[in-house]
Amino acid sequence: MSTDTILETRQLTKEFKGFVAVNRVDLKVRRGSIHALIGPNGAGKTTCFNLLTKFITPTSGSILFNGHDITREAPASIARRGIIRSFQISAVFPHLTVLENVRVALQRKLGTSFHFWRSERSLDRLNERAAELLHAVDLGAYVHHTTVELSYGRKRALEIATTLAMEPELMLLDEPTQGMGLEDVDRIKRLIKKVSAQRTILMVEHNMSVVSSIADTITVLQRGATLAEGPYAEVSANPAVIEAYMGSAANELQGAH
Amino acid sequence: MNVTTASKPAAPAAAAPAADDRQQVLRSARVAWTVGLAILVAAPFIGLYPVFMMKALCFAIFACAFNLLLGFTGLLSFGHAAFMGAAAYATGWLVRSAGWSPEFGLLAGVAVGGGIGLLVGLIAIRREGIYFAMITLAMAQMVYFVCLQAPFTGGEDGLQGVPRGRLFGLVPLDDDLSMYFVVLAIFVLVFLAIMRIVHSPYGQVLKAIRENEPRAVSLGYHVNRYKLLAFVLSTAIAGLAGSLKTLVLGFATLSDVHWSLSGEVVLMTLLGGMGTFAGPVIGAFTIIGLQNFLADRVGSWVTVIIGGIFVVCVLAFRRGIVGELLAWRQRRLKGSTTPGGH
Amino acid sequence: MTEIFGIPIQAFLGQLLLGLVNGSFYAMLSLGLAVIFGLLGIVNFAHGALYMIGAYVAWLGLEKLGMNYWVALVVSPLVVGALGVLVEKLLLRHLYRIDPIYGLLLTFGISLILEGIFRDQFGVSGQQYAVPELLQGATNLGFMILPNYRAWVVVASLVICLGTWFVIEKTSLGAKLRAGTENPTLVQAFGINVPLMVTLTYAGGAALAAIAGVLAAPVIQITPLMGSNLIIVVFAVVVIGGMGSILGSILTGVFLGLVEGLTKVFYPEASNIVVFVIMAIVLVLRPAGLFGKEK
Amino acid sequence: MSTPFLEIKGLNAWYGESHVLHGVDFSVAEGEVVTLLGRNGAGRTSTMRAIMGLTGRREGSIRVRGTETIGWPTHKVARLGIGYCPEERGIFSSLSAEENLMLPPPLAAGGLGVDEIYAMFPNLKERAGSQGTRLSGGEQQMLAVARILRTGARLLLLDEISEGLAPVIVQKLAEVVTTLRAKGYTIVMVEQNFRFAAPLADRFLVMEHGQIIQQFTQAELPSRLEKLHEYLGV
Amino acid sequence: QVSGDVIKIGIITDMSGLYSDIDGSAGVEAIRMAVADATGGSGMLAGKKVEVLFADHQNKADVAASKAREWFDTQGVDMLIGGTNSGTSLAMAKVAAEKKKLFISIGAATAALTNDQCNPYTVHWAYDTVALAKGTGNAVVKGGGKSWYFLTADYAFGAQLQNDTSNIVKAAGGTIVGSVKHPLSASDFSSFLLQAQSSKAQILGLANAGGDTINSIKAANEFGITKTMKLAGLLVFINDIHSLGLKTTQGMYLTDSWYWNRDAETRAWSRKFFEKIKRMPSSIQAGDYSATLQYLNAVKATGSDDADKVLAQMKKTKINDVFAKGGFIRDDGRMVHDMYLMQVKTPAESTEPWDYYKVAEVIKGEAAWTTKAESKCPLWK
Ligand SMILES: Nc1ncnc2c1ncn2[C@@H]1O[C@H](COP(=O)(O)OP(=O)(O)OP(=O)(O)O)[C@@H](O)[C@H]1O
Ligand SMILES: Nc1ncnc2c1ncn2[C@@H]1O[C@H](COP(=O)(O)OP(=O)(O)OP(=O)(O)O)[C@@H](O)[C@H]1O
Ligand SMILES: CC(C)C[C@H](N)C(=O)O
Ligand SMILES: [Mg+2]
Ligand SMILES: [Mg+2]
Repeated sequence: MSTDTILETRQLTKEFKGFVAVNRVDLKVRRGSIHALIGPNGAGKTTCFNLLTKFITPTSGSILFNGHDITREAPASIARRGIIRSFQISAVFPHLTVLENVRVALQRKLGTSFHFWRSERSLDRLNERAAELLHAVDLGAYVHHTTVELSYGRKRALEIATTLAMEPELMLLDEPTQGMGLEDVDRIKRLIKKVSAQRTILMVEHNMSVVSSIADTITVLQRGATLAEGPYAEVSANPAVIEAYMGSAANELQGAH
Repeated sequence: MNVTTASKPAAPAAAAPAADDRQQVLRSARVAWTVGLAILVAAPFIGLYPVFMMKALCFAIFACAFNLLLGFTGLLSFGHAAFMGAAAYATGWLVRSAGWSPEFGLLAGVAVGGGIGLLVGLIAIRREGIYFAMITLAMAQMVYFVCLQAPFTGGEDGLQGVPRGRLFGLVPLDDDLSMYFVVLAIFVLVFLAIMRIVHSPYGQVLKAIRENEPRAVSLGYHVNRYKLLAFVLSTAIAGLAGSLKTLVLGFATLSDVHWSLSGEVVLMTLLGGMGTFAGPVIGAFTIIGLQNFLADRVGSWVTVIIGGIFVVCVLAFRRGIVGELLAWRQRRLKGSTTPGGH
Repeated sequence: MTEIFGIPIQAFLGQLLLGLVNGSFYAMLSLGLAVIFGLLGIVNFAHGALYMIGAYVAWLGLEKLGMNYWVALVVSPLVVGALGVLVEKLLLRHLYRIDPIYGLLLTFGISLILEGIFRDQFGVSGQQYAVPELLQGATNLGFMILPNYRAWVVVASLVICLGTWFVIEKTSLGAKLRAGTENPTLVQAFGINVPLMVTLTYAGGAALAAIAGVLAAPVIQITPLMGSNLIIVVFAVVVIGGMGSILGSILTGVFLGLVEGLTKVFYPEASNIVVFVIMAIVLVLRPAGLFGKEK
Repeated sequence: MSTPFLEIKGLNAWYGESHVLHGVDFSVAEGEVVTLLGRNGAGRTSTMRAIMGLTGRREGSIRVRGTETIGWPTHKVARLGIGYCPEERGIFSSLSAEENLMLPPPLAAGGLGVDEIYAMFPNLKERAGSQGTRLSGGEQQMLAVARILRTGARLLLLDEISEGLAPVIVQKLAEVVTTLRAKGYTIVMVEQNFRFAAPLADRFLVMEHGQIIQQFTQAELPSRLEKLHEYLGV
Repeated sequence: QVSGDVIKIGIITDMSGLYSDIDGSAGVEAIRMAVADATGGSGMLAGKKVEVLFADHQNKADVAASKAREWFDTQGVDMLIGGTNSGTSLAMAKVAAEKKKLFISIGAATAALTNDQCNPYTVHWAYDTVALAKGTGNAVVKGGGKSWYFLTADYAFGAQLQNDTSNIVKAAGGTIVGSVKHPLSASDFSSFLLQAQSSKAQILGLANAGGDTINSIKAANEFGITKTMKLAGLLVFINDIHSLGLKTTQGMYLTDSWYWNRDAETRAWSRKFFEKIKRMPSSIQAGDYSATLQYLNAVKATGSDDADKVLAQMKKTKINDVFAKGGFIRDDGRMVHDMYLMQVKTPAESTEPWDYYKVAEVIKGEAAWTTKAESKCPLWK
């Protein structure tokens, strides 16, 4: 396989008691791209993410990351390979400070995470890098706040900072702009674009303004299966996609003219 | 009184204060610590019954160990008495029948507590929440029956007449006063050790796991290993508490492994304030003191009262004594400075 | 043949039968726990205490009011069910939105209170309850003399278990309960009073425990601690069976009773822990329990 | 005009911390069929859930036949005669198809009889004994709709009932809605499938970011198509 | 010289459990009766107040030992009475010896208190396992019960009683087929009894007491065990007979240290007791009375509550009271007096409530207890 492909799934399938949530999906994510996964509710997007990070086990099919078969690996090992996800609902450590949130992610590489006899001051040397990451997502002013106090959008930003701290090769973002006000959406959109340099991003997103402006490739899922794939312009013109997702309304309206 | 972290099930006890608040908190914490320690040192000289104080300190160690698990890791073990009790028996037998010296007896207790903890933990850690609680309870019951039936435990009579011996072959412990200071010293060491564990790189990860486990997994932490280590650390310290108690009181009996003790330690922690450092200590002293005080006065009503405290704590008072105090002070501090964010 | 593996066949069958009697109690109690857990998500630690009170109501009824066994079999579940309504409405109700661990702790506290009250009133030495006249005497089975009452216990509890199972699996009330465990909010959106259903479910579980208590009264010592001694084994039964599974709890209860009986034949010392050993093995092989569903 | 069947004012709703409805205002008259339009995530489902009291925190006013229901428990709201057919269908796997059908208790007289329902959806009769979630997606959808027709509810909240269904079934459902409309039911629909919704509704409401941004009637539809294109747009 | 200016007597016994009928609060009452009798009703002895403390040990050795320690350390208790339960008495004996205070065990059965675990501050008053074994064990073997199986309470007492009885049975030419242990206060005896039944022994020796004995006898009837084996209750108190009824128990042999309906003196005292408690006294409650009375007499005689002095005084005085005639305290701490082998009357023979026994044999002091040759107590060599 080409080194251009960072992540590939082959015939990836997940059944829940007879119900096929993800059906023989062949997904190829190109290194360095922003790849969006869209589709109607219940299409299997989150399930797909869960499969990729092994939060659930595939029924069949395989997942290849950088050419390695990771289908059987544990969630934490997958994370260690450089696939880091964010969650559809906010995933921060609410009662840690903003700085500590990022530091937890940085800390793993230090190799002292089982050292229960060491002072936590030994982690202070990570502060600088953590602060840097927080600045990058415009949270510089909130470093010492307890995370619960942040607004929703800022929590999502923090989540991205934490994810970045893992220096992921591949970032999985599940509806990063969900539940946000307009300006937050805009901030996150810019942020994603910014951090996409030197890494690959796979995201689930319903907000077409986000998808259309930053995604390089789009895969449309419908009832667990791939419906279409390609750049935005192409996909959005696909009648099947319009029918299943973008809304036949547009179709109808155009027809009516 | 001290630095806290919030507990998973309970509402947050405190948020991180701004820098100058933190100074103030540290200062008042230091004052509180000094006063607390002074009281403990003075206790036998101001008429507090040393045997009672020692017993309470042993339970305080036990509760601190338990809190390391519940308060700082978010795991409710409902079988912690098993580790304390098994260690109590081990130390009792080694010191009495095998002639070990007290310090090795204590070390053996730590090893037994931790060892059994490892075995139980390997099974229990596979499930979470109430399942974890029920599994630990059942595994502990197994330990109970082993202690009931094993040939060296003395069945219902327990192991009696365990001598205190001489510490390091030097300090004779038969005298209540010298024993008291040994117990106090061990208590202080354990307390500091727990503070260190909580404020270590490892403690940070634990905290993160407790706050949001799926997120911790996604950051690449094998959370079960961290939880298992916490479990083993906690059970090892619980073992130490049991061993020490055997030396203090001279016996190890089935009460030490009975599930009702597992329930009591939950109550101590809950009442004092889980996820705080001082909470379990205050909880342990309160409960042991209450039991002592009430036992002769109200008979079976002790159980009713203890049960009532449980109900009240769970319904209205989930932060516990220390947690409530901290929250109250937090509110006062908040009143004077503007909250950050937004 | 008079021996199996060197054990007299009489002892073997006798212990097996006694195991079946115990298993019947396990089944009835774990059934109540499963019903309550299924709908409320609460591990009802007070179940043992409710079982104990069930027995005491029968005993008190007999001593103070001359109420006979058959009446007790009806009255006691009603009384305990009413107590269940109180407990649910006054206490448990406040815990549904928070960590289920608090439900366990709260019911633990409740069981301490109930046990303490009964200890104060009746001591721990145990009360006797006479076997009802109709069921006195014993039947010689050849390999053992089986007291008629114990045979009745097995039959009655199986009928009750299967009856409960039938109500839950085959009736419209049961359909509401099952739907409620799956998706309470939607059921409520259909206009069904789910909070009331929850209260009644708890009361029903409590009543089941009380029936078990009345059934047990003539065969064991009625003591304030009779419930808490049993409840932990029942927890293990529930974990082995798979929490919340109705049929699982019934079958596992009976099965473990039999296993315990067998252990008493071959290795009596281990009979107290065999259930826990099985639990450990089951958990390693099937973390969700024998009949449990993976989450 | 008489009191509207449903009147919503300044409705705000949250899921945990995320604020999804930002002041929804609209009303529906008795016998009217209204369709909520909007993109994914615009808040249409949340509006329905908020009416039933199924979101987290709610603020504002929801009047059903003049009765204020905000703060009511869900089952009481339902008993005012509201049938809710959720987006995810909500078929219970531990119940058979027939048990699913019989589950909701009658709320008022005048519900469809089982025979009528089976006549309307012959498939369901055939599959009555099978486990609810073993039905095909389309059958599940029919079951979900049929289930609330039995209860005598006069206000139906139908969330994407045409979703994921084969055209024939969609057509069937359109017939059903038309029938119900003729019978004087009041219906609020959420539809992605405009082709399905367009001919059925008396009125259209367009939602975006948890607010109603546009309203127009069936008659105004042709003149609004351009605008709609932009809102729902691609 | 009286320490703390009060004479404090403490009793720690089972106040709520399966042995509480045999001793319990009625035992405390017996002690109060002794205080009243010794002080002529004034509660003052040689100008000092006599106080009685009591506590429930819940049959837990650790509770008993902790309470004893606390009482000696903080309450200045001068003499401790140990009630029922051998495990607790053994534990308290150790504490008392450490604190050099007098400990009188009344309700505990284990002969270990004055044998291998004897100490200079422990006196064992009413009965012990050796006396029970010699009484009942011998009688049963003589009656033809050669092969024995034991149902044994799983703690210090049961093991000791089984052991002592086994020795007697073997010495008399019988055999021991096996034994099964049950937990203290067991709730259901059926499976233990099935185990016993399959042993095919003639005699089922019940090495348990109180509620446990009552329940094992009942279950044995229920399961028809009594049809194939004879039961030998090795420690049966009158309260147990009272709750089982004469119908179930008639003809049974048992050994006890005292019986209320033995002579005029015992009857008179017992009626006084009955007034207060509405029950006839058990041998242990009579023992509580006797021990307290003798202790207070010794305190009066020496004018001191110092354990060594009082004990020396008690040892040199013959004990003559309602409990014992011509009794004396041996060097190992055993209070030597006569024991009685009794047979339970038939319902027809019983003339009044609580009239349950016929005395079959008086076992003289010399024959009843551990002999010097058998003893491993270093104090008695
Ligand atoms: N654990 C589960 N058991 C059974 N079915 C499941 C499970 N998880 C998801 N599903 C089903 O699988 C389908 C796909 O769900 P998924 O969450 O992947 O959808 P999605 O594409 O992320 O939708 P959305 O946009 O609403 O988030 C849905 O029909 C869902 O009900
Ligand atoms: N349970 C939930 N928790 C948190 N956020 C939610 C929840 N359900 C919905 N949301 C969010 O609320 C917003 C409105 O969702 P809603 O389901 O009402 O949209 P909709 O208009 O019905 O769109 P569609 O059904 O096409 O996705 C979306 O941003 C959605 O992600
Ligand atoms: C009074 C007795 C029932 C006490 C029992 N014999 C024991 O020593 O433990
Ligand atoms: Mg999703
Ligand atoms: Mg929707």
